[in-house]
Amino acid sequence: MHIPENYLSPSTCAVFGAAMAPVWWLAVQKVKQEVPKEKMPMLGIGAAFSFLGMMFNLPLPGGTTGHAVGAVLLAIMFGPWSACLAVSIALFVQALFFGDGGLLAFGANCFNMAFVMPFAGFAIYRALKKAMPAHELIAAGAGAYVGINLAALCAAIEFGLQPLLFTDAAGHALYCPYPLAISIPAMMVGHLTLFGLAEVIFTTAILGYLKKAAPSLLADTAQQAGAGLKTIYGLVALLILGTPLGLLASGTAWGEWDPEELAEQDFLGSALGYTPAGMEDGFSFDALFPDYAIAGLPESFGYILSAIIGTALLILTFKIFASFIHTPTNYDASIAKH
Amino acid sequence: MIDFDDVCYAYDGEPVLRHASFHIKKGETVVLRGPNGAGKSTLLRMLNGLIYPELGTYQFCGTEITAAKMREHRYAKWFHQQMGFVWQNPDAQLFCGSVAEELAFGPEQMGLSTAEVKSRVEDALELLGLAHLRGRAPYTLSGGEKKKTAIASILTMNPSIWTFDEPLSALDEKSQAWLCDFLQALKDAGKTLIIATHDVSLASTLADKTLTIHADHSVELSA
Amino acid sequence: MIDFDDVCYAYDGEPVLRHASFHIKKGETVVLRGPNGAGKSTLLRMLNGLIYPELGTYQFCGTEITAAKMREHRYAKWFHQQMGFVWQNPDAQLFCGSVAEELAFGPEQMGLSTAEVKSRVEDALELLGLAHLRGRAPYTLSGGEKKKTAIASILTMNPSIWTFDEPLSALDEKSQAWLCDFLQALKDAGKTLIIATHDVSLASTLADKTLTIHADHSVELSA
Amino acid sequence: MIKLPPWVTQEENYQPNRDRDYFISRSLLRVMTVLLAIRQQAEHSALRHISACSALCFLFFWLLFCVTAHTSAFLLCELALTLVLLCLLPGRLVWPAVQASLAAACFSLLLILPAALIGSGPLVLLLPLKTFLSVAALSILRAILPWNELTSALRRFHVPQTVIFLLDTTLRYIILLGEIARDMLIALKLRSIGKNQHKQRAAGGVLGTMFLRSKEMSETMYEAMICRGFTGEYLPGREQSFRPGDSLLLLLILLYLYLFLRLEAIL
Ligand SMILES: Nc1ncnc2c1ncn2[C@@H]1O[C@H](COP(=O)(O)OP(=O)(O)OP(=O)(O)O)[C@@H](O)[C@H]1O
Ligand SMILES: Nc1ncnc2c1ncn2[C@@H]1O[C@H](COP(=O)(O)OP(=O)(O)OP(=O)(O)O)[C@@H](O)[C@H]1O
Ligand SMILES: [Mg+2]
Ligand SMILES: [Mg+2]
Repeated sequence: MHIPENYLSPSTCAVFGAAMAPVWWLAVQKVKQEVPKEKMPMLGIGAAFSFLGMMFNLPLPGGTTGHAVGAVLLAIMFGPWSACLAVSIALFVQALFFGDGGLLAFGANCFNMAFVMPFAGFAIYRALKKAMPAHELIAAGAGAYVGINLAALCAAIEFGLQPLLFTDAAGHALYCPYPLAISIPAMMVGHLTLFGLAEVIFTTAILGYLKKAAPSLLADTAQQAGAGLKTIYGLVALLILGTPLGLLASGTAWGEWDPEELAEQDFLGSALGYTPAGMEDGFSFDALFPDYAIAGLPESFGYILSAIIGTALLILTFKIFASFIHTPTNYDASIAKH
Repeated sequence: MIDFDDVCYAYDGEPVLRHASFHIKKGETVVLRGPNGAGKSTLLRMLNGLIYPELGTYQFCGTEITAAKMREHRYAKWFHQQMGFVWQNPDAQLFCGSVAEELAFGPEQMGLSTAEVKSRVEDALELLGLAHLRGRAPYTLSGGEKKKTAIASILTMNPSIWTFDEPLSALDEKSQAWLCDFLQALKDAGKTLIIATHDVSLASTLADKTLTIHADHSVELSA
Repeated sequence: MIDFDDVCYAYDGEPVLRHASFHIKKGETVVLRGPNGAGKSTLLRMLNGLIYPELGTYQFCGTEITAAKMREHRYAKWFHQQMGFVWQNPDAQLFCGSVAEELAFGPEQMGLSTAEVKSRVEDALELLGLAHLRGRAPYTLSGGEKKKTAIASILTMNPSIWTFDEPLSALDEKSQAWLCDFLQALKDAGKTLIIATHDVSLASTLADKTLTIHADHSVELSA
Repeated sequence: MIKLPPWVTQEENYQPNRDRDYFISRSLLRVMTVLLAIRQQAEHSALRHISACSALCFLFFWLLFCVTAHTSAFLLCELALTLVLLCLLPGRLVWPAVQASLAAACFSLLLILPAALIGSGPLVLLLPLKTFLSVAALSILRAILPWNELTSALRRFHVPQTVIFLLDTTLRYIILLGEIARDMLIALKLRSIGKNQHKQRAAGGVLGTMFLRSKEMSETMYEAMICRGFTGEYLPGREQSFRPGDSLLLLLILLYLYLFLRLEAIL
C-alpha cells in the first residue's frame, strides 16, 4: 500500500503533506501530554512492530503482494494520536532508508496508513467494545479489518484520480495511469481478502499475547511500563528473525512497480506500452538500502539486518524524544530518606 | 521587595525547595538556617537570579525573575548591581590580577568617573584594612584576607541587598568579630541582608527574621 | 612521639614557622590555634611529611623526617599509615570513583587481604552512616557527607595519630555535635589527636594541651 | 563600631548601558564547562554483567574491524549492533551519545566532500560511516564504564604505571578545571554589571586564576593520595572475575569475526 515516488503528481503530494502537517503537530502535542515519559520507548517498540509487520509480504495469486500495517493495534495500545505518530515515523524510516514508499508521497502514505487507518479502526473498536465488552479481541479484529480496508481504499482513490487530473497532449497519463475503475477493484480485492485477514490476525494475535504476557502494558498506568519489557523485546526479536518469510512473496504489490515494470502491466486490457512522462523524469531519491537489500549480503540476511536497523532506529527515535520531555517533579510526595 | 510565592525547585527530579512562600521587606535582616543539604545555597543562588523556580514565582521589586527576564541585558545588569553575593569560598569569587583591580571591577563597569572609582576603592581598602595589600594578587592572600577582599569587591558596587553564604566559616575569632560588626553596620545603613549560616550566635544577635529550611526542604519564615 | 626541635619554615623567604620547639606524647589531644595565616595548615602539612623543616628537626618516634627518608617507600608507607590527615576542604581529599573505593584505597595500599579490606570498609560505612551512599561518586555528595566520607577514608587505615584541619567548618549543628562525639571516642580509644580549629568550645572540651601559633609565627605549647 | 563611607549609606541610582560581553561569559568559559561532561558518568549497573577488561578487549577488536573493513555490508552489520546497544542505554544517555557520533560523522563527511566530488573511489565514502561507528562505540563505552573502572582495567593489561597515573590525574584535573571554570563563570556574571573596558584583562585574570587554583587543588589531591599510602605505584588492582555477560561479548566478537572474514572475502 506504499505509494512509490512519482505515482502521484507533486501537487497531490503537496496537498496531502499540507493536510498532514497540522495532524502531526497535534499528535506531538497530544503525545507529549498524554503519554508518560516512561512509556515513550514502548511507543517506539510499537512503531517497530508496525515496521516489521509491513516487512511480512504476503503473495496473492496473480503476482501481487501486500502486508499488514498494525496501525489499529497501536491505536488500541497507545491511543490513536500516538499510533498516528508511531506509524508516521515507521513510514518515514522506510521511505528514507529502505526506499519503501516515496519521499514525496510520504504525506499521502501517512494520510492513508497513519491517519485514516488508526482513527477509523479505533472508532470501530471502541464502538464495538462498548456494545460487547466481553469480546474485546473481536472488536479489535473488526477495527483492524475496517481500518486497513479504508486505508487501501484511500490509496486506490489517490491512484485513480491521477489519470483523470493529469494527462499530456497525447492523452497519456503523466503519473499513475489507472483510473478509479481499475485501481479500486485491484487494490480492494487483495485487502478485502488476504491482507485484511493478515491484519486481523496480526492485531488479535499480538493483542491476545500481550494481554496474557504483559497486561500492565495495556493498562493506562505508567508505573509498570517496564514490567513486560522482556517479553516485548523477545517478541520483537522473534518477528525480526521471521522477516525473511516476507521474501517468499516474489511479486510486487499492486501500484508499487518500478517505472520499467509498469510499462508491461496489462490492467487496461493490453500492456500499457509506455512509461508515464511524469514518472520517467520525476524526483528520484536513492535510499540507503533499497528494497531492504544490502549489497553483498544474502537476501534473507540483508532482510534481517534491515529489520534490526529499522527497529532500533524507531526505538531510538522515541527514546530520544522522551529524553527531551520534562517530567514535573513531585513536590508533595513525603520524603522517606529523612 | 523580595516575594516568593509557592516556589519549588529540584535538581534532576530531586526536590530541594518545596512550596517556599515568604516576603522579605527592604531593610530587613534575614538569617537562613537549616541542616546540611537542606537547600540554603540553592535558595541564595535563586535569589541572585542564577537559577529559576520550577513552579511558583519569585518577584523582585514587583518584577518576576525568569530566565527570559534575565536574558534582557540591561535588566540583568541592574539586578546584579542591586544584589550582592558573597560566596562561602572566596577563592571562586576573585578573578582579577590585584586586590585594587578586584575592587575597581564593579564601579568601573557601572561607568562611574575615574575619580569616583578611585575614591570608592580607597574607602573600601581603608575600611577593611586591606590598604597594604592593594598590589597583591588575590590568589596569594590568606583565607581571611581573601574573604575581606571578596566583601570589599561587593562593597564598591554598593548593592542594596547583600546575600552571604556561610560568612563566618574559616575565619579566626578576630575576623569573625570584625565581620559581625561589619554586618551590623550594613544593617544600620539600611541594607537588606540575607545570611545563610550555621552559627547560632550570629543568628541571635543580628536577625530580624529567621528563614528555616527543614530537612524535608519545606521553608518557613519566622520573626 | 612527635618532637619538634627549633623548626623554621618559610614560603619563598616569607617565614611561616619560627623556632617551633615542642613535644607531643602518645594519646594526647592537642588543639592548634592561631589567627588566619599564622601557619596552622602549614604545620599540619609538615607533621604529615608533605613539607620538611628548613631549619631544625622534626622527629617522629625517634626517626628524623626528611625528604630523603620519605623517599624510602617502605618507611613512607608505614609513616602515612601511622598518621591520618583530614583536610579542611574534603573536595581535595576525595579522588576515587565511589565512596566504597575511597574507603578501600588506604587499606589496599597497605596490602591487607581482600576480606580484611572489605570488613574494614563495611564497618566504617556502618559507623558513619554512609552505607546507603557506597556506590555514589564522592563529588555528588553534600558537604556534610563529603566530610564524613573523608573521615571514614582515614578511619579504615586506622592511624594512631589523627590530624584535622578545621574539622567543624561548614557542618550543621547536628553534624558538629556528632563529630565532637566522634573525636571524643577516638580520644578515648587512645589515639593522638591534633586539631587545628577556630572553634573555642571544641578547644575547651577536648584539649589536653593547646598549641598556639601567634601572628608573628612563633609557636607555643601550653597545657 | 565600624563607620561606613557616606556613599555606602546611600541608595545606588544606577542605569546600565548596553555592552556586549559575550566574549568571556559565552565563549571562553562555556567551553571550559563542557569539560564537566566527563564527570557525568554512568551508574555501575551495566558493569554487573560485563567486566571492564572484556569490554575493552571487545572495543579493541570492534574498532580494528571497523577501521580495516572495506565493504559497506560489514559496516552495516556493525551499525545494526551499535543501534541495538544505543537502544539499551538509559534514556538520558542516548541523546548525548547519538549527538556526538552524528557530529563526528558530519564532520568527516565535510572533510571527504572534495574527495567525493572528484570521485576517488567508494572507499572514501565509507569514512563517515566508520567515524560514526567508532565514535558511537566509544560513547557507549563511556556511558557504561566509569573512568576509574577503565583505568583499573588498564592496569590488568600491564600498561605502565606512569601512563595510568598520568591518565588518572589528567581526568581528575579536567574535572577540577571544569568545576572551577563554572564557579568563575558565575562570579564573573554576577559582577558584570555594566560596560567592561578591559575585557582582555578580565579574561587573562580569569584564566590565570583558574590555572593557579586547579594546579593547587590537583597538588592537594596528590598530597592526599600520598597521605593514604600512595607511593606512585598502584597495587595490582582487584581481581575482576569472569562475569556472565562476558561470554555474550565473546560470542558477539566471534560472530563479527566470521562476518568480517566472509564479507571482506578473506575466506
Ligand atoms: N549542581 C547540583 N546538582 C545536583 N544536586 C545538587 C547540586 N547542587 C546541590 N545539589 C543537591 O541539592 C541539595 C541542597 O544543596 P545546597 O548546597 O543548597 O545545600 P545547603 O543547605 O547549602 O547545605 P550546606 O549547609 O552543606 O551548605 C543537596 O542535597 C545537594 O546534594
Ligand atoms: N603554597 C604556598 N605558597 C606561598 N605561601 C603560602 C602557601 N601556603 C600558605 N602560604 C602562606 O603561608 C601563611 C600561613 O598559611 P596557612 O595556610 O598555614 O595559615 P593557617 O594558619 O592555616 O590560616 P587559616 O586559619 O586561614 O587556615 C599564609 O600567610 C599564607 O599566605
Ligand atoms: Mg551551602
Ligand atoms: Mg588553614
